[in-house]
Amino acid sequence: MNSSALAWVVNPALPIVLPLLAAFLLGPVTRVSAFVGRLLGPLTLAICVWLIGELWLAHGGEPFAVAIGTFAAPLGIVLYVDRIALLFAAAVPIFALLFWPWEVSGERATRESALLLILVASATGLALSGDIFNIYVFYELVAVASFGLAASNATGQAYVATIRYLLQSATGSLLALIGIAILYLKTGTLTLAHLAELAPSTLHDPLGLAAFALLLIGFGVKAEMFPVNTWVPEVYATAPARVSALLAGLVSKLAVLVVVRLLVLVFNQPEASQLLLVLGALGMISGELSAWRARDFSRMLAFSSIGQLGMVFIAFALPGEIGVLAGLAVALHHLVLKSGLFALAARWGGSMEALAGLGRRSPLAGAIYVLFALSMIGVPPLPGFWAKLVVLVALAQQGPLELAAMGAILVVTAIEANYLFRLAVVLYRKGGAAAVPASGVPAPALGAGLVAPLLCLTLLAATVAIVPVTEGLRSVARQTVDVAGYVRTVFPSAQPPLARKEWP
Amino acid sequence: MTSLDLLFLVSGLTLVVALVLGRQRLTAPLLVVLYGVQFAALIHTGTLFGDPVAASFGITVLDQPMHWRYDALSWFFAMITIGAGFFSAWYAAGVWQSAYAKGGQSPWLFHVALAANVFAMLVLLGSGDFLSLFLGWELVSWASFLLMALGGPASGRAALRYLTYAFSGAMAILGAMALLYTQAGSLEYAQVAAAIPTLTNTQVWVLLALFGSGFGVKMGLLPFHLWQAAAYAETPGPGSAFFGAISSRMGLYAIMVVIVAMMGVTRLANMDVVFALVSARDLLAWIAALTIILPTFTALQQHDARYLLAWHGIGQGGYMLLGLVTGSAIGTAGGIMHVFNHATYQAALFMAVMAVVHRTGTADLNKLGGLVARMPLSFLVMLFGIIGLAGLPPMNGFVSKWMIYSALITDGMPLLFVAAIVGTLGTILSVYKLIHNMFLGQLRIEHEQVREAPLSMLAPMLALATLIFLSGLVPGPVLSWVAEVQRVVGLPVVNYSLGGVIDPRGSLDMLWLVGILMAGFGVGALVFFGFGGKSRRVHQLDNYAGGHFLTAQVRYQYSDNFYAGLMHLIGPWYRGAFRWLEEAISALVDLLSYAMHWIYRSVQPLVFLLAATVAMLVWAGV
Amino acid sequence: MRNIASLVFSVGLAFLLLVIAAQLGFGHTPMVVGTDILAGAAQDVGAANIVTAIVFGYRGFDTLGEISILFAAATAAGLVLGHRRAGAADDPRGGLILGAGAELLFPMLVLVGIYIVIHGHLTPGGGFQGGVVLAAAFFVAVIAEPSKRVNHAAIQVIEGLAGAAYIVIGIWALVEDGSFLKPMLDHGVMGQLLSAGTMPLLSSAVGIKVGSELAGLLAHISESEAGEP
Amino acid sequence: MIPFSLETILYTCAIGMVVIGVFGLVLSNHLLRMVLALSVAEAGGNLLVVLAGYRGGAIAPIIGYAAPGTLMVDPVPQALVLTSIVIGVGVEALAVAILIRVYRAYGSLDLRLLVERMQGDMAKAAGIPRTTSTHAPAGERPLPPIPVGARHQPDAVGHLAPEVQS
Repeated sequence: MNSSALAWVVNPALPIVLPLLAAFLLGPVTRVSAFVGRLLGPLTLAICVWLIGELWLAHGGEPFAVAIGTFAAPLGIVLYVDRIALLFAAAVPIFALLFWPWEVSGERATRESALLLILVASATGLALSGDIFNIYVFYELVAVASFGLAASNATGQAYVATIRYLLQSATGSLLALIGIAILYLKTGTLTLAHLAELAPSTLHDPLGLAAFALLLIGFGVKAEMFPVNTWVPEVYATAPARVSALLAGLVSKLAVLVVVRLLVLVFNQPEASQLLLVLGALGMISGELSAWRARDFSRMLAFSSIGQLGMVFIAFALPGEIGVLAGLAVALHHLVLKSGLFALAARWGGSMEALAGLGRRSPLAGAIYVLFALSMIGVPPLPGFWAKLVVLVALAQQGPLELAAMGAILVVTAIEANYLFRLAVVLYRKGGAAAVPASGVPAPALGAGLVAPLLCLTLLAATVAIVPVTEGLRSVARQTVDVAGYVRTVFPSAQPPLARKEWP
Repeated sequence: MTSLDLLFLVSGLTLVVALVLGRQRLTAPLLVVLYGVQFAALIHTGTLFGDPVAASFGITVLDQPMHWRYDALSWFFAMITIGAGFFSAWYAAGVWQSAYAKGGQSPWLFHVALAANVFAMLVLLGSGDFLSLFLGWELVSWASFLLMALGGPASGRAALRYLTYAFSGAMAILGAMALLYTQAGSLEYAQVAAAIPTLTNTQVWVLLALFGSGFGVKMGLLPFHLWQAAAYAETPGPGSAFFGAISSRMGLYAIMVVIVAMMGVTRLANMDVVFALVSARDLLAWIAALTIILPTFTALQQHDARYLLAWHGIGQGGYMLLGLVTGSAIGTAGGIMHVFNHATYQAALFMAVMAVVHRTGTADLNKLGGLVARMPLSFLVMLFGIIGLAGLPPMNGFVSKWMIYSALITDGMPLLFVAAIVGTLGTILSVYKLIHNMFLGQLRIEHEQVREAPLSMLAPMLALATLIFLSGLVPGPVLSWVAEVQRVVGLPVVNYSLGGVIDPRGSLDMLWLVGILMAGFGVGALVFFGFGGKSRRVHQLDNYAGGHFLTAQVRYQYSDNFYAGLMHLIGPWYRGAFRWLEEAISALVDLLSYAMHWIYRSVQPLVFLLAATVAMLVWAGV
Repeated sequence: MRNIASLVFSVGLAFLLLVIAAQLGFGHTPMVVGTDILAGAAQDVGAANIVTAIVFGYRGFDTLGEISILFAAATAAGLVLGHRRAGAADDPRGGLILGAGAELLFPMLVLVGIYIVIHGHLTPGGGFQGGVVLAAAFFVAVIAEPSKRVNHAAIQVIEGLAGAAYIVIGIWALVEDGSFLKPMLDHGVMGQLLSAGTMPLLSSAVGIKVGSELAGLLAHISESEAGEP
Repeated sequence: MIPFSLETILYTCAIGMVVIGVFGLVLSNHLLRMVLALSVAEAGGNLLVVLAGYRGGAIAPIIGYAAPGTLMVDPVPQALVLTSIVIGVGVEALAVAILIRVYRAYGSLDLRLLVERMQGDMAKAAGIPRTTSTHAPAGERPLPPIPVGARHQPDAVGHLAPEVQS
């Protein structure tokens, strides 16, 4: 921003509150003018994208912190803006725009749009917030918005799936809250930077690990972490595909980002990483093996999403820059891929057998599926291969547990290849029945036909530009693991932020 | 721009032409020409006798460089690859592709897949480090998958099976690469080669197991061979010939680069199998020997000509590996030379079978017979081919097999020699079954009107047959290439002459041998015709059997249950060899997947949440 | 099987949580942040009630998230429950006592609610607590007379505008002073009703929003058609 | 060992509420009871958070009710718990709203039946033949009928299984 009159625009709070404002005003505005009401949401999201771009440009990717309401860091809430946060924060409105509910109309449209806007706001908040309780609040906000969206198909099975999801999520959140209470009791602060500073002296003990375990269970629900991910196949199979795409692609990644922030900043201990590694490996194995059994497309995607998230956890469990780099690569790859596949699923409901010959009838969709599948299992030179290679090489350099995880990745990838290409062979089989739209699957959205090709192009672009992409990710990773830099950014003065005073 | 860039460019151009113009009828001959240009570009690189050539492009991802270069080894395999592509495209270009299109299939896809295969293999053969090796490996796998999956449902199933095997193998390779990286700190060939001597035996064993199974899958080594026969046989037309000629040799190429060149046969010979008296080299040799015997005798059982040949393709791969692991000059030369020889006769054989399929519509050996009267030239091609396949003089297969036998005996491996001979015995029996059931015996009444294969298909077949004979008669040129390959890989170099090999323990000169053979035939002919031998052509029904005159309904020449007695004798010993392994693995995956799925179907998942919480808190040690 | 497992795990969880609690040094909270806030809240915010100072001042961003959660829950409930069919059966009326009591209680509850909302910065209470009391006023009326309809359109507009007001106050601070949700206006004299700057405004916005949202949410649930005959 | 005191009792009660709630969540098959159990557990969790800010002998953090300098409890957990109570209210209200729809769709809140019916409906929507029958599970009583009102849902009409009226 050049003009100083508009300098206030460069504020990380705006991409969070503007969608909220739009959500609040959506109802009143729609009553005044339905047309403006329909445009309000997408317009806000576009503005958010622009704002996040401005945030990046204003500081050139260097981290900075903004205290809400000028209450300095440990007292108030601080928003922390660095590359990884901006990366995920930018993904939020973009993917929400891609999966905007254009096809819904009437009162439902107002409500679904409002929920989606709230989802955007809270997911952006998850990426930017630097305060553990604030993160918890935004996490709950994500949860409530996703409950509403998950149930929006208005079928009995969607309601049952949603209520089960809700119970699991709420129980997890309760445990996370207890974890936060433990953290607060041990350190007396909620700011991540402050926690990071105090952690070596107060949190590197069994109680700290217990707090981490409880937080992991809580935030693991959205991140599809084993074993709190049993809601995944039910919800993804019963929710509209665009909602599944957002939950599997976007929301899970932001929950992962929270876990990573906690792991890097606060619980930077080998035991915590080990826990993540084991849970990730279990999730990966269970997800991919279950996907092998799945007989319809959306549940196959749901299970494979669990498996991929397991690999994301394994990657992030690796210490240091290489771990974050590997995790980022896998996570972003999965974000693009799973969103694209669910965009295909919007048209490909029904059992896999019913899809016979579809690839011959719509060659573009078939080709996109094959490309996604190739990248998912990691065939060079597609980006999925590089992501997987980084993970494998990093794993091989660690101990026996990591070697076992490496072996597990290799084995389940072979299984993954089998089930993905079993479907590919069915898709290109000759003389399938005419396309029968399965009952219970709503008509695809107007824009849905564009989403998958668009994401496919993204994938190809990343393939071509693999060198700058990996270098960029590496710089992001380097910045992410810089704990001292994080603390310094939030507390610019060299002194510890709060001298412990005596009780008044 | 280096000459290697040019080769890649031409190969890529072939692929693009196939993609863009492939729907035009006249593109097929153009493609044949382009394969010829590729061949010229390959010659132009001059890497066989000259210095290696590097590609001018390369890419560095995450500090890992990827680059490509050609040396004599690459040249040798690339030459066979382009040749196989050339002959297959030639075979497909005329009548075959019209018939293929009439069957509702797309020749365009076929040509694209073929060009993609050639391109991918050329890329693989140019790999200059493990990353580019893996890239090429995957490209080859997926290009093969594309070509395999073109046929009907049967080929789809076979291709999927291939894919599962190939991808599992690729994962083993990837794992080995990751492990190697931790030790060598790099994926460059030079650094890895320098690091391997410092590794412990256990580490080398792990690498050997992972790389060996990964590459072995592609080569169809036991016990990873089950996919290959169906996948190659179900591939449409000349695709089978192409695959049979070269595809699985990519595994051999990788074995030569990684196991033979980097680990070294000597190192393998010094690594003992725990609690056994054999070394890693012996283990490989016996795997190779079993790969010769079991698939060959499985081929004997086949009733489909395509499957019979495809099973032989697996078995012949065993000879190549067996030759390589002898480590001696003659043995390794035999193994490498067999790659070339096998490519020529296997392609010719598949083409002959496909010509019969083209004319009669079936490859079922029980439904054919007597076609020699209708398709004499195809018969001749097949005759040349089976003589080569069986390893009999004067065809080229004899030369390479002789060298392998000779090395086995002189290097003191008599049991392996016996195994190889048993395999050859099975080969002879089964190729006799092949040619007898297709071309000899009684012509079936429905094939009375069959004509000779069209010229467009016959021409490449005859060209290949000529090649088979010539390279058998004068093996010197091929041996000169083989010697260069040996030099590059770091093996002892064979001493060759124009007509064969020179070795103090027993030389071979095919010129003499063929001369004597021909002289023998001449004497025989002289005796037969000189002493008034006469022959008369009669109709096949102008005959009698068992005291009865024949009618068209009576079969006097049986194809069904050929070798039934032998099968009865040996069948139970190897039927379904290693199929149990595949079934056990898939049953295990099924079981595990059922167990995992149960978690996601449970009524009350919160139990898991609670249990996980308790477990994690206990683990935290509060 | 599941019962036994549940029991075992629950007992285990109880034991583990007790062990954790025993190790935490109860009653000796570190109060790193709390001490500073206790010491500085009067100057920073100017509110006598320090909890409210935190809720609307120091952690005002949390509060924004919180009202959004209620909004999201109300919206989602509206989405799930949809519209009432015309002529669907109502729940039975409340009895005489409930009816009379409701009429008596309604104005009192509204009054108490408003009091709690606007005195949030001085006494225990605030926007949430008062908002809940306000919602309760409407809900008592609905229980007593289920055929009464809450005007959902009006509620939607009110809650939307109240929520927007909270954000607009925050953005106003951002535009004026460069920091979102910075306390604006003069702090005034601590202890007076019109003190603590924008805090009473925020509190009122939250009170109205919470009241209308909870009323709407409960109305949605109670209006959902009565069960099967 | 934990000394027996007011604090101990409070802590034990809070933890007891959490555990009882979680136990109820896990043990129960009835969705409404699960939601109630959840609210018990959340109340326990909130109590834990409030207790985190406790100091012996301190007063509520409101200035002007005691002499300056009087010990006050930590105000931050109180503010946090306010937030988390509201979150709990929102989630539970939404849960009840969904429960109403669940009951209208399937006529039951028994989790075992619901899960079976849900999986059956999912399979049917996907066009996959059921492996097990829901209609008459061997040795069990048949499923309860769908309530009358559920058959005419305007927005659920296309999705409800027509033949589950048994």
